[in-house]
Amino acid sequence: MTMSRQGVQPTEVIDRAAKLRFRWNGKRFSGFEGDTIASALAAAGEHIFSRSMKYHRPRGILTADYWDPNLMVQVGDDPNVRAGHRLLESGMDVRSQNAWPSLNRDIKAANSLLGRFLTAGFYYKTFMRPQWLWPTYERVLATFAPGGKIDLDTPHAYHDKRYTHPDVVVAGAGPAGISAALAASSAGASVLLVSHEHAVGGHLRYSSDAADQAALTELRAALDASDVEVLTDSTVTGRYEDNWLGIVQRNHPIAVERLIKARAKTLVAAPGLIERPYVFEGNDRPGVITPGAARRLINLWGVKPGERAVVFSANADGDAAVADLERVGTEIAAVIDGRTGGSVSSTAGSSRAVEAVMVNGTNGAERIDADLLVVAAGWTAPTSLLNMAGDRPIYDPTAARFFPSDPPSNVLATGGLAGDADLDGLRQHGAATGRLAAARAAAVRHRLQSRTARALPVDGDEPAWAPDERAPLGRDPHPELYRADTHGMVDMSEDISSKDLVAAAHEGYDSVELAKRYTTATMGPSQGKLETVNTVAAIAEARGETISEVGTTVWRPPYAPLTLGALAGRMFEPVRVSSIQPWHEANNVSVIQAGQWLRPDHYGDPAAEVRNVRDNVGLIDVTPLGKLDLRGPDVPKLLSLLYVNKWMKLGVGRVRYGMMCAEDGVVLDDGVTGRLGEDHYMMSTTSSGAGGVWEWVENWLQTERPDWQVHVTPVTTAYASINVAGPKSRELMSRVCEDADLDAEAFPYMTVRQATVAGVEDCFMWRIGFTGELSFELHVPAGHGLHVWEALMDAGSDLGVGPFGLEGQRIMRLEKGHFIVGQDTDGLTLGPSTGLWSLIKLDKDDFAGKPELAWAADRSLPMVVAIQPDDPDVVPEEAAQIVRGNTNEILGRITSSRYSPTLNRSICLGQVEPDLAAGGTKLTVLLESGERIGATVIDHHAHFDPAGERLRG
Amino acid sequence: MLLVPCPNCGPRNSTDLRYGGESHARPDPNTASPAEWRAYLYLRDNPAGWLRENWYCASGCRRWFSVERNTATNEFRDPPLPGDKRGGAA
Amino acid sequence: MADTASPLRSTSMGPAFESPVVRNYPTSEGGNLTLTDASATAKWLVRADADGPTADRLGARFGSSQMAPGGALVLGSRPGEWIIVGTPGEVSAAVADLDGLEAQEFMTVLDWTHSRAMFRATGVSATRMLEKVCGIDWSDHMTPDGAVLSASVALTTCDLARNDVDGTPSYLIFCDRSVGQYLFDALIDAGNEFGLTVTASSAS
Amino acid sequence: MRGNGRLGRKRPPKYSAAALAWKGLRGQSWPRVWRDCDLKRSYDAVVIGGGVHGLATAYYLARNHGMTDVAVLDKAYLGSGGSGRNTAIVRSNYLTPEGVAFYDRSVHLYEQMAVELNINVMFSQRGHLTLAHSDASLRTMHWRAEVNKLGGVNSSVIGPDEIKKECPSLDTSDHPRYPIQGALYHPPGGVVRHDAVVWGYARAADHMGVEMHQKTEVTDILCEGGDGPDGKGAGGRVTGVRTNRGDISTPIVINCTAGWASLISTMAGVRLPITTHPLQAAVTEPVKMFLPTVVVSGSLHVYVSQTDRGELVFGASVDPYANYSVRGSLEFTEGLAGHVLELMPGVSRMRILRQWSGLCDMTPDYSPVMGHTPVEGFLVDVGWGTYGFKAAPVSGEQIAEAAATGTTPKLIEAFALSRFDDGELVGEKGAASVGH
Repeated sequence: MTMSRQGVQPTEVIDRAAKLRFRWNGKRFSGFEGDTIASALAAAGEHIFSRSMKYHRPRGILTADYWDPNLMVQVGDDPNVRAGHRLLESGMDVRSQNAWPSLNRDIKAANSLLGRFLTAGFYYKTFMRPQWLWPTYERVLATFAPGGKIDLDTPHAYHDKRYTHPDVVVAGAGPAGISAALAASSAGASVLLVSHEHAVGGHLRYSSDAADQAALTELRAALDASDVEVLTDSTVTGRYEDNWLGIVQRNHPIAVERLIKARAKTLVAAPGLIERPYVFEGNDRPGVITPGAARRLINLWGVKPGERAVVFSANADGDAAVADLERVGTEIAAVIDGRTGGSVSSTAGSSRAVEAVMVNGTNGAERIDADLLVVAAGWTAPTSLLNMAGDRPIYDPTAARFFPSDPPSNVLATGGLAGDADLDGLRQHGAATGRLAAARAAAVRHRLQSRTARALPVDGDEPAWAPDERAPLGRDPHPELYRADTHGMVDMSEDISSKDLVAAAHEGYDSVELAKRYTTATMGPSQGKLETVNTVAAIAEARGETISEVGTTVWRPPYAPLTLGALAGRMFEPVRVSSIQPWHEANNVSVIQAGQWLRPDHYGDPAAEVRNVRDNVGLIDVTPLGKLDLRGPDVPKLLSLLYVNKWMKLGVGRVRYGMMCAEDGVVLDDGVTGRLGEDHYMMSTTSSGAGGVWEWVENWLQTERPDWQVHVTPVTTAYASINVAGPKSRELMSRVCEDADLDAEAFPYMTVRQATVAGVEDCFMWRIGFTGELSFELHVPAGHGLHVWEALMDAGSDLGVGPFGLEGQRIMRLEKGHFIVGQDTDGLTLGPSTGLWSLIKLDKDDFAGKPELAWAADRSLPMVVAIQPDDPDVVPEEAAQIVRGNTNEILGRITSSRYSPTLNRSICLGQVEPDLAAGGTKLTVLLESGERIGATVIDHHAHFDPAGERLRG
Repeated sequence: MLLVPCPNCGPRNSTDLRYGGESHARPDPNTASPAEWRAYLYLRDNPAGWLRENWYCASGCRRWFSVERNTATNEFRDPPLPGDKRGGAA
Repeated sequence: MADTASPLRSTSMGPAFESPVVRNYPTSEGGNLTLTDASATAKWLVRADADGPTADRLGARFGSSQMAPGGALVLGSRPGEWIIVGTPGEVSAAVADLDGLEAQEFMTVLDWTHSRAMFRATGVSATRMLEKVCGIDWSDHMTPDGAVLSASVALTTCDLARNDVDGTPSYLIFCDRSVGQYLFDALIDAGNEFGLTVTASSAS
Repeated sequence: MRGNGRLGRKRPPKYSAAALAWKGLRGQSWPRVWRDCDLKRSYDAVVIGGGVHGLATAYYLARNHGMTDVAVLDKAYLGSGGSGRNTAIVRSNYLTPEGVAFYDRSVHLYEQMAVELNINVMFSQRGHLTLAHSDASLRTMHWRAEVNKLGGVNSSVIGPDEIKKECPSLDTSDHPRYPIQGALYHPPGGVVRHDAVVWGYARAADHMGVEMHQKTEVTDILCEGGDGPDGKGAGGRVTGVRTNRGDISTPIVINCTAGWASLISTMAGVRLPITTHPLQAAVTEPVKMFLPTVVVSGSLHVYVSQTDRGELVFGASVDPYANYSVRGSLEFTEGLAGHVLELMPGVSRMRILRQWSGLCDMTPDYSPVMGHTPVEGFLVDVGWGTYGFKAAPVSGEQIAEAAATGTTPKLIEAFALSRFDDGELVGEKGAASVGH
């Protein structure tokens, strides 16, 4: 096979004035602007592009387009690039894949000799013994993994996505697709036309026929003059529910690949047809190509595919290839006509090139010397988009391909997928399809507009669903050419021959799916585009059935592969911060991630922060604390329904702690709720529970108690929340608070007041304390949060005021024995396990989880208890298990643990079996190191100040 | 991407909503037997066909609504009915 | 709404409003897309029956917006929920206009200024920018001038309103204040390919 | 080879390298891997579902209990459901002592499988990393590690440096939005060639006389004496099944139908705590090996491994809404890609080749429902959610024992259907997250 660049072709797409230099396996090459990588290499006389997966056979051009299984190369850090499609760029570093040490000399080609042993599925039948050797075998097998190399330093570059909502999307820009787009657009539809190729025109692009070229010029001019949005080098990769389409755009000016998500009102599938290889001995030898490959090479890139050709033709494409070959001076050694019974039985030559073709033609069996064999054996209908829409295409033996059966009525097929016609016939069918698509899209649009509150009102009734009155395309007879009288490769990517498939069927893997899985046929990078029908045919042959009886396999998305980068797009990861964040960042904060929030964990020394709070006064930014504003006369009823305790008699200005349980009695959330006014309450939730509790509240109000008058508004981020804690907190607050009496009697523990703080009106102050200290929880309108924080810092400098973070707060809450929902409780912890039995008021008429909580009294439930290790210097890990003595029987676990700087000892909370929950019980704790230590359950949850004198102060 | 017919916002992408599961009535908490209550919590019809279920229009109107969907085909029975019983709360 | 960018002070004596957008942005010229931080704009939330006297008084139904007589913009953000935006004076006037309705139906009013960040994107490319971060159909027939909706923008739940300026597409975008800086940056990234002018925090 | 050749059946040829060579040299072909039998009118037991659970159950019924008059019925082909659609991960680092003991047994059976079934299932114990990106999730990893160790399972928490050593392609820096803080490392975890497990159980069960019937759909379960219509429901007993190929009488029916479990159980009048959700997966084009371990991130809802063919295989959490459709979604691959790139930014140029989905039978406590039901003779092996494949051998072994002996083996006591009547759920719910 000797390929070479020819003189200027009238249809060529290369710019011979623009020379591009690149490297191929380290050697310098050049091509022209408009070349694909493969055409440039072919023009330079290269004819081996890759090695096959299993036998490492040399492989050359087969189809010279995106689907060519033999043209996968590495370009820089980009593996598995389709050299038949990717346009050449200056400076490209192109390398062959799957060959070692080089493309020309590949050691693993020795596998070819073992072919008879390496039948499909051979690995299932060996390497079982000795078992200990399997990991070694596995490592060796893994070296056969095909494909390119990834570079772990490849950055995730710019890949932003786009949404669009066109009336009509046309997938495929051949004459039928373009005609559909133009007709739909003329009918008033917004249209997106998606061309898989670099330019619209489909097969007209590489036709040397004058009428085809005239039509192409006309269609392109009409598109330019229309409102149709055209995407080239783009593919509709998937059709999902309700015509949600994935489209990958490979030539966006600034994105590496852009994923476009389109909600099409109607989809026109016009992908054309894919050339199907013919199965015979030696059909994968370099020099065996499809007529499309020959015509693309000649007409698009001016490359002569060979010097002396045999053409096997069963259709007009094969005939056209003969004419094109003759025009560039390829000697036609023979034309074997598949329509009249001619066939090819094998090729002969070295593994590297075709030297002769064994044919059965009109002269009987003969050997014809040739360096090129062009095989026009028929087509595969790429019905992927129809399959994804739920259609089960039907096989027509007289036309030797599948046709749509009953796709949903918002998916319309045209072009070769729908049938055969001359160019005018294809254009007419395309245009009729476009008009139908536009009419149906108008009905969808009417419905969407009439159902969507914000949309423009629509006049009149919804248009009727337009009937399909298109004159159907014909079906040209075509011989069924799946396998010649010899066996050959069915799947070039996977090195699966028809022999392998027949053997698999005989072993019992005789449904298509089983055979596919057993042999891996169609599982490779060309996704069955070339292989599926031949695979089905081989199975059918082995079973003695027809293709229709065997059926087809399901084409799964995507239609064409797309990069993880395009799918990921820009990674949206919302970050939440409080208005005080700039201060934290300026003050050496160590940040902790808490869901979307960034929160201060500490400012260098959490133990010192704790001591400062216990001795002086500290500030913590607790803005992420969930806050719901509740208004209306029925709020007390709502609170009673959602919390386990009672709420009907909470006075104005009072605050109460509440625990929420789900309907299965499991602890859901907890927090305090205060009554700010007659019909006005503020509920606080855990930070992580804020969103969930809001939905929970809305769910009850909207579905179970829609008659209640309550308005719920999340106000978590409306306020900057600052807890001022420590014995000197009252003194500090009195310096910044202008209009409230902070005296212990006027503003006692568990009350709430409205105040002006540091000049900011409408702040709320709560006398509550998670830390166990006298504390004031301030909720400041968020637009003044930083101001108030800084004012507190300034005002308290002589009091020793300092910030503290979550870690300090965690230590202090543990000293006080406050449990954290989700840490000290888990997904099965029922309300009573927290030890708050008295909180649960079973005499209320109804509340969430009531029955389970009532029955819980009779159950043996694990209990949350406070635990102190006997050795005060040992801090068991959070997760350390509580076990029975020296056994491995699990009796509980440590859920929280810290070293207490206040008590100078380790302290814990844990869950234990109920019979171990009494104060004074001795426990054995198994540390992660394996050491077992003694620990004791203490009487109260609080390790520190159990009477709560400090926080009431 | 499924289009879910929110009765307020119109058809919206399913990722804009939260699924609330099968619709079923909450038993009277004061009279329900353990079997009835736990059937409410845990047991589901889970049909392969028409199912009345709840959705929450989380990114849109923030309203819960109930609608019939065919779980085999993901087709919605239109138009949806607003307001119904809550899904399992466990 | 005369000027969404005027600073808001909670009291005549009080401290200045701090925007959630705290980063500084290089000011660029040209381009056909402007993104403005208007978080300081006064925003109030009104809740009442979707079809009651309050709804009648406010005029805007769910999905649409309307200018109040005093100049505030009333957005029908959800069934039975309205956001009123404008200068403090404009918003106060609009809220005052609701006086007495609480006697007729269950109705509540809440100052939401500090709860929500607010941005405005204006320009012929504003729609293209939104199409990169939001799955809503922004075509003229589905989202005409005056349309109001809620949707996820860059994975953040937002209230959105189309509020054209002199015939040029313009969108108001509201999100939780705490996520405001993130969303502002996400919009800038999305808009850069169209040539974006950023108007930094109006309160600074 | 038609007919019920249970008696006097010739033992088929063993698989081995020598046999491969011999047959290769002589150009001989291999016999059918399982027989094609006529459907009889009666069996000692009928297993519904020809996936890896049903086939394992049939295999152990025959091997451990001598019950060979068993039919496995599948409405499509063997392994057509979740068995061939999962991501083939095997591990035993569960959270509860019950879960650990159960899955540890399963790993043990997988380790023996290639020899026992005489087929290479390619169990690759390459190690399994469950990444933690937050304090809370790291705490759960520690919890699991401690429970695992007490159950004798090799499992420990390792830090970013060790993670980098085990798996260099992971980004262990503090640059990601949610940096990797640690991982639960489980060296015995790995991947298996899922189809080989299906075929191995089918072939071995067939050798002992069990019949596999494909394209045989159960349309009803025949009962008598129950409290519901047609004698179905609590208090009754099973008498047979109705299929598209006729009725079969049998005293024992075992429901191994995963995503379709509710539909089959309803035929016996048994309501289940199950909803059916699709679980999607995807595979990339192959590249040379670079990912040595199985990587899971619960917080990012993704798990990934590289096959011996060089492809990356991914999975995530189940689809958010219940349905029986196995069509893939674009948002799944988008989310997946985003999360994978957060873990391994370097794979941004790899291309997704194919996506698919299978149906999962989700339970409220992320644990299966196994054993006897209120209908005598009707057993369930369902509720497998997203972790059915890794449990297949032990489930088959245990459910076979339950069916053959009429008892409930200790290893599956915690998974009884009756736990939902008693409100005694299994504690795997305690650490609900993606856990493949």
